[in-house]
Amino acid sequence: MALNKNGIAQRIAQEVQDGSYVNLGIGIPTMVANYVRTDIEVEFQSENGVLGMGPFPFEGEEDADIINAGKQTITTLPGASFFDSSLSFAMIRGKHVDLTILGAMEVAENGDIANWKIPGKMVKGMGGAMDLVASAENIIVAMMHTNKLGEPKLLKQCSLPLTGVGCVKKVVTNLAVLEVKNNQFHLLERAPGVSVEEIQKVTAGTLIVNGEIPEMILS
Amino acid sequence: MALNKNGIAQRIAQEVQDGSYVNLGIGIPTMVANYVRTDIEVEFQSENGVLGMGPFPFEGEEDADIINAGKQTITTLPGASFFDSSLSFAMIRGKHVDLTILGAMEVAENGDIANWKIPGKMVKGMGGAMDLVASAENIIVAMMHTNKLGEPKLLKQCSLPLTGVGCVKKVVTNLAVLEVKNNQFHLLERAPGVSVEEIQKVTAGTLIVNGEIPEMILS
Amino acid sequence: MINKKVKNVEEALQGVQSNMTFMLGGFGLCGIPENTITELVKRDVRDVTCISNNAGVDDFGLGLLLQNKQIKKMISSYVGENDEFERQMLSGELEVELTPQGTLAEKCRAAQAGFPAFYTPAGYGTEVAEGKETREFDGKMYVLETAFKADFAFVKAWKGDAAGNLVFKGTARNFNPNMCGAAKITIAEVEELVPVGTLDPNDVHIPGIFVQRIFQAENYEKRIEQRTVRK
Amino acid sequence: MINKKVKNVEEALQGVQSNMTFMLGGFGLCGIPENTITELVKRDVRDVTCISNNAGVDDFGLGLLLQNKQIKKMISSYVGENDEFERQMLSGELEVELTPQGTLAEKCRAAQAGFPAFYTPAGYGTEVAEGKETREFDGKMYVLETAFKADFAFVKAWKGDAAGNLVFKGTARNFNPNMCGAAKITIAEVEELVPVGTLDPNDVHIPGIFVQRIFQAENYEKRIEQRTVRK
Repeated sequence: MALNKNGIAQRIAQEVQDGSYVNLGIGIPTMVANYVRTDIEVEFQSENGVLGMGPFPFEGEEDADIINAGKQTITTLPGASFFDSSLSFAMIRGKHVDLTILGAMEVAENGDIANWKIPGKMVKGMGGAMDLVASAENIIVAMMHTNKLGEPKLLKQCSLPLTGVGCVKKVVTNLAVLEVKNNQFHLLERAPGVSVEEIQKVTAGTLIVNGEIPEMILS
Repeated sequence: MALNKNGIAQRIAQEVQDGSYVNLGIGIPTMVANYVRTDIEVEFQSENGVLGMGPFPFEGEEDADIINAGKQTITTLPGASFFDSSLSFAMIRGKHVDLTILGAMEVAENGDIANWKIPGKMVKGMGGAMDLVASAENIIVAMMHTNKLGEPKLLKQCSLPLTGVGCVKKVVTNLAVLEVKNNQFHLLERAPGVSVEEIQKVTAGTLIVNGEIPEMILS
Repeated sequence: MINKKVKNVEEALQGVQSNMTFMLGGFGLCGIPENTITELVKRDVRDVTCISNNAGVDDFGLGLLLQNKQIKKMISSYVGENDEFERQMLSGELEVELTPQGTLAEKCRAAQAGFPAFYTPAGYGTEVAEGKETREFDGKMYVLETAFKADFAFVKAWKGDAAGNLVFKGTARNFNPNMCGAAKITIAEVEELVPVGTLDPNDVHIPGIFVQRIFQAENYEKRIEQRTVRK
Repeated sequence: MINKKVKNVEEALQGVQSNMTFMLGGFGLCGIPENTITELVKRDVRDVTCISNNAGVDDFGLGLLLQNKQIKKMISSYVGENDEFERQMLSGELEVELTPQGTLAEKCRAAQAGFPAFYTPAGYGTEVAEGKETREFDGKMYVLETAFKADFAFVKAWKGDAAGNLVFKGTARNFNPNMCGAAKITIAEVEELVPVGTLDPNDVHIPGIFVQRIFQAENYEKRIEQRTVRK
């Protein structure tokens, strides 16, 4: 059975390593924080200028001056710090943030990503996404395997304007976990009960299936 | 009579305008602070990371963590701030410092300055001088009119390795105040009792003498 | 100490004119110069270019200037959450230049620090790099981006003093410090103008040299865009 | 919170080897990593390149490493006040690369912030620009300078916590913050390691993400080069 968004977030949380700084994009990526193991040390960075983000505040404790990049009210944990936008992107561009998790409209088999613009539609802007994908050492995309029309989002080549080139390392969808390397999608795991054939059917880019593909384990 | 170093500092202090941020080099320039009118608002910046420098501390009140660019112990005035080297040179390179006063070994009639290196001798380095002269809108040089051998330091062309090109606006020496413009030294003032001829004799660069040249007024 | 204090927002905004380029601090509605925006709406300042990470919402922040059709061009990284913006953009009334957020921040800092241009990897291979010089360093490709040029920078700080020193709070800091000194004239509005000498010189975020005018702001709505709480 | 705290300077300097490039904070003897330098002298680490604004004095600071002939090359802006330095330089034992001070600071910051190169006006028309690309922007000439590459950055802070957050005091700040995160590994020695949560998040000068190891230093001589007092 295909995962829902929480399932995707839950699976991605397994990719978060002990001792790492993580930037979470808007949408599914934000939900990843809820599933990260509590016995490991992780710090969340938000590009609007905070490191060491904690959970949302309790009702009545919201502070308009303390928000995340999604403009949501947040709290901070002990050891947190605030800084300006220039220093925030120094963390990102300078490769000090270890892992970037973000959503995408399309991912190509060469690691290209498109997630900011649909020609002819209202364009909201790239925000910090272009800086993040241009510099992060490890980029995981969280997205549905197909768009609302059921069309593949894992492509030979992106059709939408790019956000970054050759940068995506891993994709976790409602159907599968895939590694992006050597201009191919390598199938690593299937969602519980989803067959390789089902995944192949909705993957337009080159899909490499090497041996038995295990099911995801979601504790 | 030619001025001594204190006299040069005293005369330069008259160039310091109300409401200006000033960077003082080592040597005579440092002494300028002693002569600035007390009824105007001036803030002194030191490139090692302090704005709002005050006088030297009283004996016993020295703090090893609070020094100026000459490595002297200093104090700060109310409204002072400390910052890192990158922001300090943002102030300098970004033209936020209004006036730079520094020493020189040679100044050329086109505004070139040499003050950091004598080939064949031990080279101590340029410190912040190259950044200062490359960016300051207003640069005044404080120096003796001749070197220890009595040779001119105001030249047609610098013979020593340059610190910056075409940047000096004004020179105050023990003999004269000169403006540097249109590839010429324009004599503005004479030291008390020093004749135009005496100044001409020790000036190797083109010296323009327009009309009657007044004596400096040192209150 | 060089005194930067002015009486109020009216005095602070002296010299602000139509066709100028403004920088405005803030991320979303967080840390925006509310008092300055209110005053700009009152004035007949038109056809301005605004450099601001976002464009406010329909009835708050820069959205107020948009409603009033005072903005000719926006330079931003993200402009969602604003219907009037969308209408003006799609109709061609409003010119929009989208810039990656880190590049936007650094174009401010470059202007502040006297750098004419810098190389950044952001946007390489995308339409953001179209028409721009690209270059390889150590096997990686970069785009040459240039410093912003602006007439006024309007920033909002938490505390400030008459010397122009500023301290920011939480994520209301964002672009505000990077814009100080990045325009010909920087005007800071502060929640609390404290006596000179009360800010610890070690804790000053922006030294007064980057600020030309500072004033005690009147009141802040500090609207929250996404009030999110836990149960 | 990611724990960066190590027991002592011995543990902090794990991995430090000969032939490496080090960055060392400090201006003159102000804000230098005294404990780290003492430990480097003890170790048989040779032929290192040191990026540091100054080179210490004969018997303190980097002068100790010079006396011990551990330094192959110095990259600095000002190297006066050191006889042994002069002797090694004039004899050709020591290689010296002089860099304008603002350029030195920005080459650190560029490495910290992921910029491969930047244009600065400093040194244009001088021998500093020889062999470097120069370029005109808006009628003014600039020199292209590149980011430093270093193995270790050794910095000294006033206060710090186990998360690696740092706060500096007075002009002991200088190059220290710009070097954090500018090398592969950044090691901070602090006068006072405070409990996590006691530093105000608004007043942190360097967030812990830029620091890999932090330790409580043992004692500081804090020698003054030019003790100057008023009467």
